[in-house]
Amino acid sequence: MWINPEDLTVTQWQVLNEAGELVREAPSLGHRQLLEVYRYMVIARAYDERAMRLQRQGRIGTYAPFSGQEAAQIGSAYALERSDWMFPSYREAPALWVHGAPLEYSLLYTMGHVFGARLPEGVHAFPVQIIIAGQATHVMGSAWASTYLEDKRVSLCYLGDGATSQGDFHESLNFASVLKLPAIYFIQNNQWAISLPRSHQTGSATFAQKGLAYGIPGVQVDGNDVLAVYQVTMEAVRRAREGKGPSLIEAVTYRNGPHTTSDDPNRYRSQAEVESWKQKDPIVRLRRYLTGLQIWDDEREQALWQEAAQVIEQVVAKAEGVPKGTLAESFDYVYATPTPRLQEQWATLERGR
Amino acid sequence: MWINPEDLTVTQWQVLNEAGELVREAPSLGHRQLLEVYRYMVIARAYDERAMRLQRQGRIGTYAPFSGQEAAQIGSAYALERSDWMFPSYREAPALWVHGAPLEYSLLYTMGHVFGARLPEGVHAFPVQIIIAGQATHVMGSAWASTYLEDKRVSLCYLGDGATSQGDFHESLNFASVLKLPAIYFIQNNQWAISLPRSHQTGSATFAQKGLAYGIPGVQVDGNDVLAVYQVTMEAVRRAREGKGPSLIEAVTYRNGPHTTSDDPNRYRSQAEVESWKQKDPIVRLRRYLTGLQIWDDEREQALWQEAAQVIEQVVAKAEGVPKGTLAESFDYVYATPTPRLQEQWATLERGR
Amino acid sequence: MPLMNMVEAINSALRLEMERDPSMLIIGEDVGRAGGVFRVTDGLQAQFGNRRVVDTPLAESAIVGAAVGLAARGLRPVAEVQFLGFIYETMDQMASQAARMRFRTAGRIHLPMVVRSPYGGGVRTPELHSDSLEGLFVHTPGIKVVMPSSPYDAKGLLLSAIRDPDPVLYLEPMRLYRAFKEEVPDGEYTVELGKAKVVAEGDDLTLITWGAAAPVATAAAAEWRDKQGGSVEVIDLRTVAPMDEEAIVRSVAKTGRVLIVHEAVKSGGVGAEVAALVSEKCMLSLLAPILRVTGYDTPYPAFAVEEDWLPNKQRIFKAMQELLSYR
Amino acid sequence: MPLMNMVEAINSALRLEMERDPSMLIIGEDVGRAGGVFRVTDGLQAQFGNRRVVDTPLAESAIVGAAVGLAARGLRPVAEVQFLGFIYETMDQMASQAARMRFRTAGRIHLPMVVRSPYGGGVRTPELHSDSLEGLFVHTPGIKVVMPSSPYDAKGLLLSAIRDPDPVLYLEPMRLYRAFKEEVPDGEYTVELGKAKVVAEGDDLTLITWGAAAPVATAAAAEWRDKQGGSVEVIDLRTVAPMDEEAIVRSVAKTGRVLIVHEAVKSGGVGAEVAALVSEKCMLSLLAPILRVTGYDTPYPAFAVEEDWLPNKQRIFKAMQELLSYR
Ligand SMILES: Cc1ncc(C[n+]2csc(CCOP(=O)(O)OP(=O)(O)O)c2C)c(N)n1
Ligand SMILES: Cc1ncc(C[n+]2csc(CCOP(=O)(O)OP(=O)(O)O)c2C)c(N)n1
Ligand SMILES: [Mg+2]
Ligand SMILES: [Mg+2]
Repeated sequence: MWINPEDLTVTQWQVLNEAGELVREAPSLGHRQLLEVYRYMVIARAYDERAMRLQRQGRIGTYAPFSGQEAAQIGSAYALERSDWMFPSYREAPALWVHGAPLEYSLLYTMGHVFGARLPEGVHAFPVQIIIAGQATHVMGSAWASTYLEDKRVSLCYLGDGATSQGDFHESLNFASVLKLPAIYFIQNNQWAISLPRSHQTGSATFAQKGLAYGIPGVQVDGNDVLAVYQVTMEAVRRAREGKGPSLIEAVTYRNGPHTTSDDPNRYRSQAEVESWKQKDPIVRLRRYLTGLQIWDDEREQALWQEAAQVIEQVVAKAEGVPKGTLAESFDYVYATPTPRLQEQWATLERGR
Repeated sequence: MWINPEDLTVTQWQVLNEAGELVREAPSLGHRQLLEVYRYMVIARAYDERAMRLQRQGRIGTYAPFSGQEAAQIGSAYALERSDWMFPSYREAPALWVHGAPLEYSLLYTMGHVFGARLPEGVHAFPVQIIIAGQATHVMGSAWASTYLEDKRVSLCYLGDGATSQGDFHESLNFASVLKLPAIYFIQNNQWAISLPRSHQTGSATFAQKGLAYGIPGVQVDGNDVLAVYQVTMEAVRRAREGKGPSLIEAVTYRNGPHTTSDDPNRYRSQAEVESWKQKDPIVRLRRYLTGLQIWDDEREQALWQEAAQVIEQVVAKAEGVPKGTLAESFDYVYATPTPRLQEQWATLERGR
Repeated sequence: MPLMNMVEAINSALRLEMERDPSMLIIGEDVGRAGGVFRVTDGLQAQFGNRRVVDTPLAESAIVGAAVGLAARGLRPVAEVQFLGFIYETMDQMASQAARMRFRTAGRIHLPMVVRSPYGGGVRTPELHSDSLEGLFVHTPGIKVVMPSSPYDAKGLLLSAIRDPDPVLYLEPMRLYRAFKEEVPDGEYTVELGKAKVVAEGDDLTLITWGAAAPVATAAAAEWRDKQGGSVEVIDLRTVAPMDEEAIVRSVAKTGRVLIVHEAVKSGGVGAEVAALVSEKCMLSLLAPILRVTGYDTPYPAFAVEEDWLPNKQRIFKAMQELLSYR
Repeated sequence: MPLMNMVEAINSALRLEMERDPSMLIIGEDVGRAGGVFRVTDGLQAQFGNRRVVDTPLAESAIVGAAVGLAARGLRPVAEVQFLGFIYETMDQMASQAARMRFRTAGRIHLPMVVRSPYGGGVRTPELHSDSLEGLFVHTPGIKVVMPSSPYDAKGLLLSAIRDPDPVLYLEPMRLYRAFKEEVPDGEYTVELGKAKVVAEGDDLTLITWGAAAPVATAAAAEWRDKQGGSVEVIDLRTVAPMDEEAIVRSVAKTGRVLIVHEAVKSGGVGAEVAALVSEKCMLSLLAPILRVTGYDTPYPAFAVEEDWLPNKQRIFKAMQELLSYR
């Protein structure tokens, strides 16, 4: 008579194994696209490493590295059209970049710039979300707008494993299911929420099965397998565009680095664990696949990393060239028209009190 | 690869069918207990009817009737020990009564008494909760206290179908599962949350299956079958006492009356629906069973309703006899010791400003 | 001009704007089929369909969060929170999200959204149905807070609120929903946000009030004038954020005596901000202490004693007496 | 006596009380294994085990709701909300539940619980990590709000807060965590809640401040005295709810000039309540307008410009100048 959670079995979806071999049919991505995806992944990794250095040099503020999660982010973002809407958390520089936001925007944010969360016109994305799962309700509202406007756009949000514990996650999935909205909830289960391991974050065996609570299809995918991630996201996108409602994707991956530059992961996890995940590195895996396809070799690899270094150099230069903005300017963005009190405060600010 | 919610089948647990016949083995309740349960149900029904009249006479304020839900409430409350903790919403007068709170306390609450939510010493229950699902986190905290104190007590909360949409519901079940707490989440799915039908409250086929999101066993039970409700609650209680963690129970039932005395259900539901549920009335069902057991007959039935009328008369008299309290008195209950500002305000209150 | 009570006036504003602006939609608990627990949205789903008037599941944070997403995409959601006591559930979406989106994105995303909510006491409700919580939002830059006290203002302010490019919290005093009718134009008109109304002119004392407390305070002032002959200027703020400082300063410069009347608890309420403003800007005019007649510093009490808790004529008289006799 | 910074002082208070009272437990995100994101709870899980120092899932409302349930059952939970910006998530549990339980049940259930949270600016954090939101709770009867500004007070106030029979919000200024050390007794002692501290005595002006802003304001006052020779009385409220009205009134009666310095946004902040109090109770003593130097009425800005937003010496000097030259 009881529904026993232990009776449920969930199998993880994989396309490429750790050796970079196909375990089932690959999604229909041409070579040009595969190489594009790989380029995104490598440059993202280079950006992440550079950002960590910039932080140590005091040139940016607290930084949340994403190394290890490139396949999850880039594979999913690659499945979207530029006209679709994206709702990131604070760790999604690569996804935002694939979706059209130049990388320097992510850098500006970590510099604490007044304009650090203003994405360029035409990029259909919300800015960095600091409140865990705050974006989960926004993606639902945006998907609702698409239903209302009948514009066939899809809205996708990124959430961490920790974010699934928040009330907003629950409320949003429930709404999206009842209203059959074109929303995709993409969970990067990177095993940790700061110091809390996944096993203490929830009592359910997977995050994918949480969809059952809402009547939403869920899937657990190998998040370090960019082909698998792309494939399941494409299916979720198709379902959304066809008006069939929301989907929940759990991408099983790993955060290689600290939670942020303020964090010391040695306090809560073992080096052995970190090493074991290095075997599953998403970039290595795709490289092996490309090599197997004979469209990649060491020479191209070297050239790409060189290109990456140059690209990042430019990104840093651009970001550091942007005037940081002034407090007085920000007074213009509290309301469309500053209130009399703001105007008065602006004047005292200029006068030094 | 996708976990498809449509593949899940949930069957409702029943012991007594609508004709009052056993469809499976009855839980071990002796005749004395069966009669006691029946008495609770009848007096509760009489109370509810009387309260509706009192409201129309202006003798109490807004009232939330529970007729139709007696089996769900009394069957579950009967499974608890008095030392267990109960966390009601605003519709659980019968459950609170079974758990030891004299009925007049519920009446006092609806009278807007200053002391209307002060249950007597020794009754292990929280007062009426107005915030939907607010009690869900309290039951978890209380269950946590029992684990901490190793006191083997169980904490049970009542929630409506609507309450399952709230973030607090989700956060609490997740905590309870991770911490393996002796908490029971008892959902009375009475088909409506004011004007919102169950079909628009969630996209999942049942509330019971929501447990899968947390790794918590869930069950859907015929909520108008007091034996079935008692049985599944006893199992949940046993599991909790044995340290095996939380349970989720969905009791499928119906609110016969309006949401509250301020509500007009004709705006949103059909008379035909109301009539169809009358066929499933929990009191009629148990009466049929008792009659079949030959421990009940028309004479006893009549006598019981007469007793009920007397009991309720006393309840009303008692409640109406309690001085309503003064605002000045309530100043004593903001903090253990009134702050200087409260003392000053108390003085002005006495002086008339 | 037709006579309308406040419920009718609000309903009229919603209807007119739904007709005018296809990007507007109404979302919330029981707003559709049932027409709202106070019938404020009565008939709107029948007229505009359940695509534009949507009964949502029971979750306030998601309602406001959805409005953020809808508004960011160019729609104009008008969301209802069934009673203001439940706004606590939405504080993160209101204060961290809605209020800050324009600021966060330096103007790239703005949110033309309204959250409506009934509030205030005197109608014998259960706990948490009567609280006045405007103070929380006056301390939240990025949100405007509108609190009408009459049918005419209610309609004109709501139309302004819906058309405003920024998030507006629009608070409806339950006690005034059907308390009285007044002439309200059938068609559309707006009352500007951020502008107070001088309800009565006077020279001896400035009474500053808003929302649910305004009729009580206004009646007290009128009776006082009739009985005592003194002349009390009554200012109904109508919008508490932004506040019409000019109107306040102008009046206090004239009268030198200030009484603030509101329903929320005293400590840290909007009355404190009014007093702080006056004590900063009107020092030379002040002839007496600034007094507040407000709810006491307790949670809103059980309804058996709520009338003792609410500001009333007697308390207002005492305070006026004290102010006017102050030398 | 050992020298401790504020982190050490708070850690010491938690440790001593855990040793003394077996009914106390610490719950929150990352408080155990990691010892808190600021290491405030460092070493406590190692000493007391994971039954008494518990890393919870990531959900603030449930953390505070759990504390309500735990406290109602006779335990003494000390919950952490990782940054005060996330307290919005808990507003219903804080304001509708924790704050009202004693009142709701007319004394039958009371909640000896503490919610600790780091807050305040100046440490280059991302958005929503620097906000000062004490104002929301000063408007919430049933909650006490404690805001230490020194290691000594931090320890003594925390011990009082944990032993208090009612819910206490205990706010820790991040910028002061390691800013300086002072002598702090190793053992236990308490600092009474609701009592301000006169940090410096003076006759010309009363500067009222608390929490993160207190050291800035105190230093400014000291420098002013050294340079200008005037004598400024500095009052550190330490507890903003309940507020030490007597200390404020006593000082203003002496000086007649009031400057309030806090970090929260200006409108509707606790400074407004202080000003309202003074303008009600000290009318005859006041020689000048009441001024506030606070955060501006914008959301807390991006950290590149936060130093311009925060109250600083320059702004405090200007205000003191204005007050002292006012005739
Ligand atoms: C509402 C809220 N609570 C707490 C935090 C502090 N915090 C920032 S990140 C984080 C862990 C998030 O874990 P997860 O969702 O798994 O995402 P990840 O960092 O692993 O990408 C916490 C607790 C926050 N930002 N917002
Ligand atoms: C947080 C919150 N939101 C809204 C309400 C208003 N409200 C009271 S009861 C109710 C419906 C509850 O439905 P359900 O949970 O199914 O319980 P039932 O009334 O059917 O027993 C609503 C919306 C409330 N009390 N609290
Ligand atoms: Mg994570
Ligand atoms: Mg229901």
